[in-house]
Amino acid sequence: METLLYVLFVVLQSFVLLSALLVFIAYILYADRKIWAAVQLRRGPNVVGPWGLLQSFADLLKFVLKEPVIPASANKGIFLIAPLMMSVLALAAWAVIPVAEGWAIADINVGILYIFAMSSMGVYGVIMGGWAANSKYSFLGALRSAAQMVSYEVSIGFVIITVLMCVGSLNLTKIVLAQDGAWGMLGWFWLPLFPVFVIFLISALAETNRPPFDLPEAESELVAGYMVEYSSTPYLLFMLGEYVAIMTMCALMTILFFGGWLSPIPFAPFTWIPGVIWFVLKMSLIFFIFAMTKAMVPRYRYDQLMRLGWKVFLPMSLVLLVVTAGVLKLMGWAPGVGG
Amino acid sequence: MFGFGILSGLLILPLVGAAFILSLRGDGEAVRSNVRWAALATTVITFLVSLVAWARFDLSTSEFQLVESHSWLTETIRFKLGVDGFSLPFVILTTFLMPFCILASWESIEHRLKEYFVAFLVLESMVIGVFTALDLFLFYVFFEAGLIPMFLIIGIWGGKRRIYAAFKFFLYTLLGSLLMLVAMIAMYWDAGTSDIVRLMTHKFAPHLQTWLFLAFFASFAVKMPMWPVHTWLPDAHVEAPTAGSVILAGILLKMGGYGFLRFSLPMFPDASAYFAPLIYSLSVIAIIYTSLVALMQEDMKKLIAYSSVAHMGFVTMGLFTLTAQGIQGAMFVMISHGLVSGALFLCVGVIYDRMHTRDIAAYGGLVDRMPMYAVAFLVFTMANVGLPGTSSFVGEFLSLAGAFRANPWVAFFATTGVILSAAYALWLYRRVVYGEMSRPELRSIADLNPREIATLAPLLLLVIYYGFQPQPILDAFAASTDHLISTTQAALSATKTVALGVK
Amino acid sequence: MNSIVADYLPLAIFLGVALFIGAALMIAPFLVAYRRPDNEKLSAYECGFNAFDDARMKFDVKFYLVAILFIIFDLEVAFLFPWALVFGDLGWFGFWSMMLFLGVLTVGFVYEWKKGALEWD
Amino acid sequence: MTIGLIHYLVVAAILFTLGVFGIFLNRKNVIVILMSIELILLAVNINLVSFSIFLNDIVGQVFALFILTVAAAEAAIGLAILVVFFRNRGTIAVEDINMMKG
Amino acid sequence: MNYAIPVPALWPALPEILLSVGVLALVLFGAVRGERSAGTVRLATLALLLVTLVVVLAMPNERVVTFSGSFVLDGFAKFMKALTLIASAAALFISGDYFRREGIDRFEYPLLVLLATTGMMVMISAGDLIALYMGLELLSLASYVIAAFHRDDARSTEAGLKYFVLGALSSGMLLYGASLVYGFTGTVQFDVIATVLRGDPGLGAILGLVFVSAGIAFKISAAPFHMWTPDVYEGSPTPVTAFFASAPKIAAMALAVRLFVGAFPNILGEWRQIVIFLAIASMLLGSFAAIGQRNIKRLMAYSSIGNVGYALIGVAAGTVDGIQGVLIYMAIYLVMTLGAFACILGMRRQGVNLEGVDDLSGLARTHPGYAFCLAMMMLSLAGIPPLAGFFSKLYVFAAAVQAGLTALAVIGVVASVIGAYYYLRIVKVMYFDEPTGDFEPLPANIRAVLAVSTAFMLLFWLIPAPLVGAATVAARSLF
Repeated sequence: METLLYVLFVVLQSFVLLSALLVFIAYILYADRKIWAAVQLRRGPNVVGPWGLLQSFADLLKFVLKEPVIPASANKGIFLIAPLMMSVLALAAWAVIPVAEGWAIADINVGILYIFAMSSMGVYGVIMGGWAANSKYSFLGALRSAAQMVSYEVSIGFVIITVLMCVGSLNLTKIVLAQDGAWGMLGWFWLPLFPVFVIFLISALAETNRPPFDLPEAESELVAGYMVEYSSTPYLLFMLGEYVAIMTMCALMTILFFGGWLSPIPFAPFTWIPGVIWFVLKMSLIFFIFAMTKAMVPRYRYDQLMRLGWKVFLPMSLVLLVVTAGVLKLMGWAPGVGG
Repeated sequence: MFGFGILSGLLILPLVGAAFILSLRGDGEAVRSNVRWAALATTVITFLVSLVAWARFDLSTSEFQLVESHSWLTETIRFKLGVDGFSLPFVILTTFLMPFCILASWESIEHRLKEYFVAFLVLESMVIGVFTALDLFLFYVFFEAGLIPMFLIIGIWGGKRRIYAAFKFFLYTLLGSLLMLVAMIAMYWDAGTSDIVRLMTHKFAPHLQTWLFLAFFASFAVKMPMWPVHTWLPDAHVEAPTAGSVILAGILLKMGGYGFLRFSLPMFPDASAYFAPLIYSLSVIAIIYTSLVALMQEDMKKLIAYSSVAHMGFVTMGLFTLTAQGIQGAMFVMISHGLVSGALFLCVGVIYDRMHTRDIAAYGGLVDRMPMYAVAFLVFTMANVGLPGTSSFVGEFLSLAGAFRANPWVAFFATTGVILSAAYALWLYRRVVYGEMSRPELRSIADLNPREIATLAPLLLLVIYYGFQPQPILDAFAASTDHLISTTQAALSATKTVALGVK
Repeated sequence: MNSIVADYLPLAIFLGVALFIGAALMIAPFLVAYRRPDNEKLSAYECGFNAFDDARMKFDVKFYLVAILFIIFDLEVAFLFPWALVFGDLGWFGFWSMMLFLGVLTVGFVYEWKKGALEWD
Repeated sequence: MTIGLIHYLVVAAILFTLGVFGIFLNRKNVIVILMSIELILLAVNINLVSFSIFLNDIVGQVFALFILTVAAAEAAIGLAILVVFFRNRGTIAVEDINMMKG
Repeated sequence: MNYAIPVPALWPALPEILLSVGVLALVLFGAVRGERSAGTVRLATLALLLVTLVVVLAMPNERVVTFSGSFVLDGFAKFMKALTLIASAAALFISGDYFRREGIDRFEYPLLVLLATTGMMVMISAGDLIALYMGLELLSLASYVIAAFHRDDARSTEAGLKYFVLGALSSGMLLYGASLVYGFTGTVQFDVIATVLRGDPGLGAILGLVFVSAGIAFKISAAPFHMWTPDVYEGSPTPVTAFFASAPKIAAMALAVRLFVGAFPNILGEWRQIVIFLAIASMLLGSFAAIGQRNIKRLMAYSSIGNVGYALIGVAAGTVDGIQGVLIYMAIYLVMTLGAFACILGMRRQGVNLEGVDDLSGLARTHPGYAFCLAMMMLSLAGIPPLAGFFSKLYVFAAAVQAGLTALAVIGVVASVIGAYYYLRIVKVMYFDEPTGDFEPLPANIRAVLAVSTAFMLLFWLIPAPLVGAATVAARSLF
């Protein structure tokens, strides 16, 4: 009985978190389009609801009502599982993200490993979708996307390791708490590990197929990449998966480099503001960078993209890892578990 | 400096000659001549050295002499050489026959001369090794190593079915001797030594003896060869070149008999006594059956080969009588057979070189054109029959006498074999030397040339000499024979006593 | 309920809820949307042409190379995770062991670079 | 019912058997063989980790980590060889791996 | 909890360290210099192998354990490592011409051999299951690649693929067995396993032993786990086959000895049955299956299967003498195999490498010396005295008889007679048949290897003491 209640409670929690996340994403989408429009001196969505605020919900409705087309030559089962997998895995990562102290569905002690795993698995959805559609555009798009995602994942891995060395735990809450200190935002890892942070930021763009690294779905080359054969909610699920992944990356950056829910200025009036607000603010800020990049930076060529990943970021992150380790060791700054 | 004695010298000398021949370059007539002379010189020198060894040998004792021992595989498995009364005659026989083999091959071998003589010299070294080795494993090494040159001799310079014959020869012998190897290993672990001298005094448990005896028997019976594992021999003989046949019949077959004398009898006396009836039966079958088979042969070499098998039957029979006469007779048969069968093959070789056929039917009336040859062939045929006045008579008589003491029936059947041998040998002689000179090619056939005379004459003289004067040979192994008989009988009675005591 | 299950049960539940939402979205149009498939609609998109050739064709081996490289480096990360976790408590031996490991990987990386495994043109 | 060591071992044994049978009974595609091999290694890892927990001894997990790495390297090399093979023969069907016989 | 580990003694692993550092340096060198560096890298690799050999020989004979028990240096390891290094160096030494003429002379080959050698060294010195596995895989992975080294040749790639699939399967079996052994003894360390298994071993550990044995049988290509061997030997480029037939065999045999004698001495009765079965199956299969072979590389594959069977007789004995026999066997086998493969590499006519037994016909006429060397190798493989091959068999048979396994020795004897048939067939083809064509003159390196190995075959019986003595010391160090 007690267990059942507990389960119900967790289900409720999950629903709340997921709904909040989805609503947040709806407005992130809106913001994305608005920012883009603003940079190009357009108005962006402005019809549905006041200032177009309900645009995303209208889109959702439209997706649901559209005809779901499954190409005749497609491998139907995999064709449908792929988007589902993509979105569910992206959402699953959020189970361990602490939006405020103790505000995580499951505060497991290998949290960052779990996120790393879940975000890596996104590539399966891409490959499956691209392959199952049995279309050249989607197949090539899937290959490109997969290659791109795994290339940058390596650097992301190194970056995470670098941060971990400074923390000594895989638990996301502990990572955040490790940045807590008298210096406030100056004590967060973005400052001492600034180069690492930059690598992570750019890699995150590539990892989530965001512009300027949106090669796999570049309309001028591949129409829409691996999603070309998708329509209706299967397409929506892919898009959703992408945006959730972007949010995950933002959240991860917030946790790893920006002190999670911690207040940037560690004294009275600011510490009264609930952690979740800080968290959302920080995420939004990072997303703003993403959106501005999309609006302003021209798209990379594919070979440049791979070169950047393998020949610049990988060696750089490796060197930074070694340097960080050396400095920590020499200075004796490395945290001990129980020394 | 390293304590190498005369026996090592005997081993090494042919190898040195072989190395020298190998170092000769080119293929011209001069080189070929050099190769021949070098081979002949080597074998003659080896023979002379072996005579030195004989001179140094003390006939009055059964001890091993000229012993040398060097560390080899382990401290217990040593490189030990030595000779006693049983082995020395074989060493001399080997070194003595070798020059004749070389002479017999003088012109009949036309291609790959160098390899041929190298193979022969290596073979000589290995055979000497077999007869002088005083360590089980060393013995085995030499025993087997001889297979390689013999395999090549049959296979390269043999007749039409040479490949079949070479393989048969090799694999038969190998199977038998590998079983012996396992037995040797068992002996080594049982006695803690592989020194033949010490093994002779080691008492193996009767149960173990049985198995060891059978394993050794497997090897020596094939080598002898005894019926029914003799079938490789006619093939090998027929296909081998003349000199190969001489070596095979004259020396290699004796390894089996020597093996029985050296290992089976002294080391497994109980098993020897136990298996003696079996050996008798096989020997008698061999003598009678193969004689009958010999009668049917159309091929001269095959006939002589079967007659060898029959003669070896006398040897095994004589050995396992475990009497002084029997063993002496067997030894004598072996040595005499070495001379006689070698000579017979040489005789066949003489006409084969001229006519290139061994078919009995292809000849006839040779006495008109080849009187000297007819005389020589006659003497050797008589010797093969075992006529008094030839060396074979002494041996066969002694072994029959021994057999008579052990088991009169055996002696009776073996005697029938003597009569049969007279039949086939004389019939062969009649068909080849007398009768119509049916074929025109025979009219121009030439008599023995000087080289052939030089080859056959010494053999002829020895065969007759030892027929009248067997004592020098008998003396050589008299002491060893007495020693063997006494120790064997002692061991046998000891076993009996134990058996009675237990009961 | 032991602690591992206690830690991970919420995770499973969360996954279930996410799956539910995803599946609901997925199924919705099949229930409510207009559907009238025809041949043109169901054929693979190829800029207006009829599709020729199978879409599951040979592709550049480069993609495959990237996958292999990824495996290697990602596994390196798998070793780095536990190392980074106890980094503070490791002595210099532990430190240098990992540096050696990274060094070996770097050699491999240089080899790949020089062999042109990282070129895309 | 509590889940004990034996359950893990049984699961691992089943996986292992599946893997072995996958290799020997599969007559179609080499990739399936590669997957079967991974299945075997997975079974081993399950064994090692459950033993490690059961024995309260960390070595099993260390071993498992090593196996993971090597398995990946193995898969990479296997696929590389497969690619080269495909380039030469144009097929990866199991029954076409038959140039040498006897 | 403090994870600070004291630095283990590194010097016992100096040979391995040397090799690893060498590999890394040469990889960099080769990568920077490009394809032109193949010759230089081969020379450097050879030099490195020889230097390592010297280092190995300079190591003490006493048992030294380091890396928390994972690494064992003793007389046995020393002996086997020396053999392995010699084998790798020789296999590499004779490879150059072949690769150059086939146009696949890339610098990766020597490096992969070097890597495989490092793996073998680790295997030989393994003190626990993890080190064993790591060494084995390092060897295997490098081997898979070099089997398929001729990447434009369908046979070579097929060989690589087969080797990979069955090799991976065998690793899997070995690991599964290892996991069971770990689970039921609670340790991966050999000496501790031996102590734990002193009493009643229990079904789990026995099951583990069975799987481990199957895995090892695969690696040493003992029947009935030999299926990959003929195809891999035939398909791989010939120098690679030479390598496969020599060095990894030795290392795998060392591994078998380490495991059986090092970790399971107290359940000898259990594993002896397995080993006897493997030995008999291998000897008979090696003898019978080789008879019909027309491809000499394939024939050598069956020959190697048979030879493994003989070596396993020594393992089955499980005594000092048995292990000594195995060591001597492997050493002599190594020389014979390398000699034979040097001959096979020399079979080249009009720019094409030949592999048919019939291509050798009449070799004794055209190349007497060459034919003589090959004949000596074949007769030695057949176990005819006074060639070295006889003594290798003598020692294992002796050990078997001593351990009461006379029947096994007799079966071995029978098998070796059957085996002699097909070895003799090669001699026959060379000496008795008429020549069908001429080979190109032998390159100097092949001549050198041939001369050395033939001299070894011929002279071993006169001076056996160095090898036998070393093997005795090595075998004693295990007990």
